[in-house]
Amino acid sequence: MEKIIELKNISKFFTIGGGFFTPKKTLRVLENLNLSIGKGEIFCLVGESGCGKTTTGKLIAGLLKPTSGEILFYGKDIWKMGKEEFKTYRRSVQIVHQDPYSSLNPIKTVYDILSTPLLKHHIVRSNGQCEEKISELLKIVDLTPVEDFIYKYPHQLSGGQRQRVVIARALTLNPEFIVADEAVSMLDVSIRLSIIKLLLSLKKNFDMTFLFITHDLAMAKYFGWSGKIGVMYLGRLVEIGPTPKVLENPLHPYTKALLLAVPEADPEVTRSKKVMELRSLDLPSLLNLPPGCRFSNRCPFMEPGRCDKIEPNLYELEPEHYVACELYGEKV
Amino acid sequence: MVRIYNTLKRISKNVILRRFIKSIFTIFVVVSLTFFIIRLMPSNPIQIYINQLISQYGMTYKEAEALAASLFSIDLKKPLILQYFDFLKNLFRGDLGISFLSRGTKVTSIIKEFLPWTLFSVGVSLLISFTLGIIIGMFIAYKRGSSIDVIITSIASILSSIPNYLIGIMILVFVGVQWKLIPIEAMRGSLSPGVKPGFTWTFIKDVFFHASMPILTYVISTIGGWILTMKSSTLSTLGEDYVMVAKARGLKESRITFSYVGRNAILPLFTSLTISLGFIVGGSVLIESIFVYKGIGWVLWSSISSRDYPVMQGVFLIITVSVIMANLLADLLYSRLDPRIRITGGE
Amino acid sequence: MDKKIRKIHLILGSLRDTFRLLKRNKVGFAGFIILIFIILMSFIGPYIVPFDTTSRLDKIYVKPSWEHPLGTDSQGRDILAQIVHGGRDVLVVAFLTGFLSTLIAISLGSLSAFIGGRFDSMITSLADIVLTIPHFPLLSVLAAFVKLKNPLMIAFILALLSWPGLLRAVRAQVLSLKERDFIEAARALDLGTPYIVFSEILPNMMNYIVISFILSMTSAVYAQVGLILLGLVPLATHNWGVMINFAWTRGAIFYKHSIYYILSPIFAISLFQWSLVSFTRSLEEIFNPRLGQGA
Amino acid sequence: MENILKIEDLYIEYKARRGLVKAVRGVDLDLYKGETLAVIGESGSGKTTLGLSIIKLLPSSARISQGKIWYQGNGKKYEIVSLDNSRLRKFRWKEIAMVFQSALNAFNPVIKIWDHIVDTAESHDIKMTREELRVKVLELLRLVQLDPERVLKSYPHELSGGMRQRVLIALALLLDPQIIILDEPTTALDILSQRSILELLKKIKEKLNLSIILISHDLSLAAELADRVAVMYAGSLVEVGSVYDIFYKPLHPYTMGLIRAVPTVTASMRELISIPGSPPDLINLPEGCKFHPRCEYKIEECLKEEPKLIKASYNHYTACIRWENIRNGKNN
Repeated sequence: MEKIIELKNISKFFTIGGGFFTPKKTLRVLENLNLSIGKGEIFCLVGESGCGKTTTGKLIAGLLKPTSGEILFYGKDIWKMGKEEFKTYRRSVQIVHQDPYSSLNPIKTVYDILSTPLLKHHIVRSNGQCEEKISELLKIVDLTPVEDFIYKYPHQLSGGQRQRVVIARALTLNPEFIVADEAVSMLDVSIRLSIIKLLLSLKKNFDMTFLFITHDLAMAKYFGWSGKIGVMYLGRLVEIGPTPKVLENPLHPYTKALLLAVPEADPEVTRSKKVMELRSLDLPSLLNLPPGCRFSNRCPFMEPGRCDKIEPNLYELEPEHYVACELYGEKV
Repeated sequence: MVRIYNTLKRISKNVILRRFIKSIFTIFVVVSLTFFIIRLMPSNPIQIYINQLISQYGMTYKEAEALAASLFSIDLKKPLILQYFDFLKNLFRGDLGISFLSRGTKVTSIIKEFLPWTLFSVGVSLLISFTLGIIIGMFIAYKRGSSIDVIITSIASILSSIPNYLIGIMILVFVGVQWKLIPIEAMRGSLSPGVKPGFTWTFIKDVFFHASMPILTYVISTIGGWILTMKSSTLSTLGEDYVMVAKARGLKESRITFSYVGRNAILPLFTSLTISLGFIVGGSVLIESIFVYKGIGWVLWSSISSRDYPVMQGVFLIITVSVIMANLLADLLYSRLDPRIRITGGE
Repeated sequence: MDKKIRKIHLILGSLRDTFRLLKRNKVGFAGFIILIFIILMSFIGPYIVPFDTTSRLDKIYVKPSWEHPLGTDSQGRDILAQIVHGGRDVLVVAFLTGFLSTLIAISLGSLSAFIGGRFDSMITSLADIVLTIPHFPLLSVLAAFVKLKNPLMIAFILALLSWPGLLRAVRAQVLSLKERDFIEAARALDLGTPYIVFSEILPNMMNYIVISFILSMTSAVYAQVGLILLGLVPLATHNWGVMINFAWTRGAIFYKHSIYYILSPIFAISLFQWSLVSFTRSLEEIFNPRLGQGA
Repeated sequence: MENILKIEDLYIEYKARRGLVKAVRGVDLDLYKGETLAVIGESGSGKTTLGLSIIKLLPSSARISQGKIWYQGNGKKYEIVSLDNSRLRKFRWKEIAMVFQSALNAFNPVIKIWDHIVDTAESHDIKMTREELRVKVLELLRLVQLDPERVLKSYPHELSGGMRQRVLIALALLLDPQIIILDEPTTALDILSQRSILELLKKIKEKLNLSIILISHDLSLAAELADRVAVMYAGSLVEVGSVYDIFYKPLHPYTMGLIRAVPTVTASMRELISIPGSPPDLINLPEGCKFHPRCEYKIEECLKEEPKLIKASYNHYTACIRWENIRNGKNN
């Protein structure tokens, strides 16, 4: 499979403060991230809030510049690209945000929102063509009859409808890659699935590649069953592998803890779970990370002198299934 | 190097110290600004004064220049930047120069004589209008939508939009002239002749007698603003989750009103307090001139009208410094009241 | 073609909506009407109501009558005519100040928010300092050095002092809008910075800008009339401030029959200030319905 | 079974700019002693309004237009809707405590946690010395796995979201109430913190024999904790039954749709079916059954009259006239 996006040793640090009268602090949001996404693949990035998954999404979409490392788009570093090349990349990668309320400009109609990129990038030549293209897009995202939606303002639409407009907007430039950042988590339960199905149909019909960022393991499983999953914890990838392997045979203690912790919409299944006892309930702050493995201060399998000393390496235990845990060090 | 860095780091961690340094910096900027305005303006006052001395008293240029230099405590022959350093040095020693008009009077002694009256009248009125405004504002927030709320809100919004000096003139015109309820002529000045300062009933009565109209003006012109700000702040606090949870916890109404709503609703008013302070003190130039209440604002006006530049410069500086200091005080008070600021420094 | 018409209809519709919302707040609507009235009176009024500047010693301080609805002044001149003719200067300076300070605040504020870092802390520190210096004393000291001859100059100096408040608001707004997802989406769609600034960010700040514009007009009126009152601005023309200054310096305040002469400009200025303030309050309510009383 | 709370034919309306929002319409519901009842619904279903009405803490724009709420516990019997303010105040927290969704803002930011405890105790004239109160609080804080000494000295902003939620639960237990209402107790939390809260709630349930009302949009929470489940749609209850009946034998098309639309993690991969359409506008509700525009079982009769809850089997009620077809899996 051709690799569409590749991240090599990506780190992203943020500094806060640093005014004339405020102290400077460094937040190590991402450190040493390596991953690659093949064309037409679905890659799910799961983890809890603050683990750096949204930052990863923004880095891949070219909205943030990494502190160090390379982001390759078809093998080329995007931050070393020429102007034209960068433009092609930028248009090929689009982003769908979590909050359908803040991702549409409240003072623009659906028509304005969709026509601006179409006209600006000369995807359509005339106003008539533009209207045609917009109806086509609205039909793809199931906002029909088109006349009912095209001149509406965002506040006149429901959450699910807005998210469909957001998706239609992402499709205006015929992208190859969509970063879906918690794209359904703010929607009502009865709406979520229909948006997920819409995204799946895009993959099927347009051979679209997805980075699906979510904290909802069940959604990741449903959406990304055919693809890969990456589990993040405090700015590091702790486990990567094909979705069925990771979810059915988790290797990293954190992944295991997550899977055992997540409540499920099935009384018998959820009540028969044996929950993993963690050594600490609280997530450490990014300003004060534990040494060695970042999960070491909570991990019940922690081996003193090893886990809290060495940065874990990434081990490939099964083909394509990697884990960053020193406890597997001997097995390889 | 490392030690300096560590010291700086410690300083920057301490909010109060940080605010203090910021105030000092602001004062420094204002001082420099004042110096350069006076020295660099197209109509340089020192030059004007020298010309004036030459034409009025027939002095030679040298004599006039020497006299002017001594009044400003500045050696005019030095380059500008050295003059600036001298000026700073003198300032640090508490020397602000000598008045043009009443020769021999030090600017510092003028400030000493007039500043207390302004601080007193402004302070008292701020205390009155802030307290009353908070109480009334909170009261109408609780009664929102009722007719009393509508009436008070309208009055407050009218009062807050009329310039304070117009309120002063109206008081003068109606209470003093048209209805003759007060002896405005006798109320001029800051103290009646013959009254000796001291902790006596006569003195206190006389002080309030003279300050009453400026205070009344300040209170009327600022109370509307406090009422409206407190009302909206209370309304938004009433919508906070912790107030709802407090009700769910079955807390007594009085406890919720004072500790939960009141205390949190007042916090944002401290930001307005700092702005309001500058505004009132600045407005004292107008109000004191209207009532001929002899405070620092009146001195500023009369020094401007008579082009008494050293006094003008000194008084402007002292007004600014008092406002900055008062701001610092309000900031410190605020950080005492809000634990979020006290500990983390607002991050 | 059809689309253009539809667009115009949409704009008209939203204007109508705004007007309807404005009408709902009675006080705000009254403010709006009075504001329009004062503007019309000051700019068109002088062509309708003549102002006879010749002294009429037989008509000093005449009480209001049909001929002189507000009476006459110390030289027997009609007060109403002076009110009608005396607004334009005040309004022009207020408007210019509002315009200039908004211009400064928007450009510096958005630059500050976009560039960030040292530039941002410099601008915000500067704004803090300008905000702490008491304006009126500074203005009066400045007036001692600079002859404030024309309205543009007064407006310029007033604007130099009144931008920091709006700058803070603009900066905060741009910072928060910059982080909004729709801005990020526009960047991902490669719509270009000028488009993002002028078409996505600025229109969303219009309400702040309008409100701050009007509020800086009120502070301009305050400072301008205050300076005139203290005689720190050369009194070339007849305006409301000059009328008050005359009343004060020439002792009319202490003369019982001059009450109409004093009260007329006071009333005109207060009414103007009040109409500005209550108009902005109702605008705030329209722009941010949560501020309104109850849903 | 013994009734501790009985809601009878409850109607609640909100005044809004656009018109009257019918938030709760004709709800009949019982809470038995010692049970955990989950009220499940999407945003705008009226579940939170229902929860607030139980302690009569509705916003000023809301009005209980009809209905009664009977409370019977501690040997006392009240009708809550008609309680006057002073008795209501003493009733709240002492008899029924509520843990709110936004625990992040549940505490007064300018006073310490200990002062919150003292406030609560003093307002209810608890006959305890400060020392006795302290002993009791220390025990409660240990129960919720917090470091009591540190927490009591802290200001709210010094605690993490999960910690605040645990403090609020401890505070809810302070006066030994008979009922605890939990409104989305874990929405804002990470999976691992969420799990610790769930375990905590299970422990409390076991230990203290409390009656719990759990309000949530999350089916998995109900599956995890509830004995019985009540499903709300557009302001009224559409189905009430034991947790197993609801999850394994749903008799209302909406419940069934929800369960078919929610993915699980550990159970085997299955095809999910989404519910078409979006929730109705509460100001302009459709005629007849409020779910009919989205319902696959809809017949003409559904448009005429809104069905009431019908007893389908022991302890299992549904508001659908076609429940028998649903049970038999026939749709014709």
